[in-house]
Amino acid sequence: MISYLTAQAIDVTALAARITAPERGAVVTFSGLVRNHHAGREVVGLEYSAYDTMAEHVCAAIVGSAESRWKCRVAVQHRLGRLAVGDVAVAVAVGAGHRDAAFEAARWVIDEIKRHVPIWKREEYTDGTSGWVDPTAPQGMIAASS
Amino acid sequence: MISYLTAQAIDVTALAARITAPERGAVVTFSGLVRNHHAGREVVGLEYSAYDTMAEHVCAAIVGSAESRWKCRVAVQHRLGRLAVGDVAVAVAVGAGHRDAAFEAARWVIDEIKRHVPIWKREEYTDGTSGWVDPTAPQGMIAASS
Amino acid sequence: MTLHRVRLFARYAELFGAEQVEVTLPPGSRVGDLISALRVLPGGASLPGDPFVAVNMSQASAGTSLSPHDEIALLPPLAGG
Amino acid sequence: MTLHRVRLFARYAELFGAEQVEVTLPPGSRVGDLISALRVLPGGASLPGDPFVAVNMSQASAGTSLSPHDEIALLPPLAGG
Repeated sequence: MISYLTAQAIDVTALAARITAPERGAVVTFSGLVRNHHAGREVVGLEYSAYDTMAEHVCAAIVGSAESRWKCRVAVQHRLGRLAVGDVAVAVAVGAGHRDAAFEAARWVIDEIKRHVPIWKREEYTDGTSGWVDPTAPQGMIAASS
Repeated sequence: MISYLTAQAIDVTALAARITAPERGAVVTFSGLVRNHHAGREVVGLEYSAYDTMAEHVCAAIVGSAESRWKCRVAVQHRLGRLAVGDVAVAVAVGAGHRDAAFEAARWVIDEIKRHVPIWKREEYTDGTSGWVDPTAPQGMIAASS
Repeated sequence: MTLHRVRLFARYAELFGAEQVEVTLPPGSRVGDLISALRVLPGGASLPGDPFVAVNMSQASAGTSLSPHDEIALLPPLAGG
Repeated sequence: MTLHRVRLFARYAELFGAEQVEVTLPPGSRVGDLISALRVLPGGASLPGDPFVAVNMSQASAGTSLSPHDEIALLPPLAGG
């Protein structure tokens, strides 16, 4: 049973190794890193939390769909807990026979993860405040956190 | 002066590290590996050769175009010499502010490399024969090599 | 009447000051009824018009029926990736 | 007359049995003239109809003019990546 969520630093190389094989000549990886700015504010770090069981379930469904649609192998990891600027927050690796499939599947998987996996992010700013990120809000932000 | 051609094993992680920075939250890598089959034949290895000076020049132009078009950083390496099945033949790494740019630039760069960089590939098969690969030919093959 | 436990996450856990709240509803109630009941709890007035509810780890709509042992969760806007 | 050195790679180096050949052309000759001259060398008959010629590391067409010190190369179909 693979876990898609991890409290440890994500090793993109190890993730890619999982889906690499001699019959798959194209490997695409995507890594999402914690940026030092968001919505015009300077970010010092952030904290991810999740509805763990549902998040695992949704990740498994996304991976399964991509593997059957593009005849490829997919590996995914999403980090939880406190992260610093530059840390890998999420990584996707796809191995396929050809690059069309590898690029399309990787792009689709990260888009689906962002749309459907129940994970939340609280950003911490250089001024000492923090806020919950809401990608659906005009400024990408709901409200200051308690 | 960066060299885009290398006779050494390509380290995709090191390549990605070159283009990673706190303001670039999206990193996409593409690795092209030597597959164990091509055009219905079993491949045991291959040899890449290049018109070195022109290849370096064309790679630099592709990287420069992508960096300015997508406001990103791009790193590229292409292996030369003898390779075994599973070896990384070419790798592209793109770091950008967002994933749209990172995916598009990575895809464009590998397509341009395949179209314009003067590199040639002789495949060796399990039956002891070898042949020059011609992607423009119907079976992807010109003729047996001498 | 049926007691439903509702799991809360992230900003909603802060709004309600708890990781779980309990709501009692008549049998045959739907997700829309549950949301109405949540709105009158302390903190519930700040919920958006159409909050994301998951029932048994799948996205539900206002018309989704609730059964006594369903796993119900109220999810703030997702921000993974 | 001008002596032009033409670099050969991969399968073309095998065809001509050399990594470089020399061709003498009248001043003002173009890439098309060079290709015609290459076709009559030993091995040159197997060249495709419109081979890829690079002049000073840029793709040239049949009409590209040749100067005495140009770096000229005859390139088989590319197969990098």
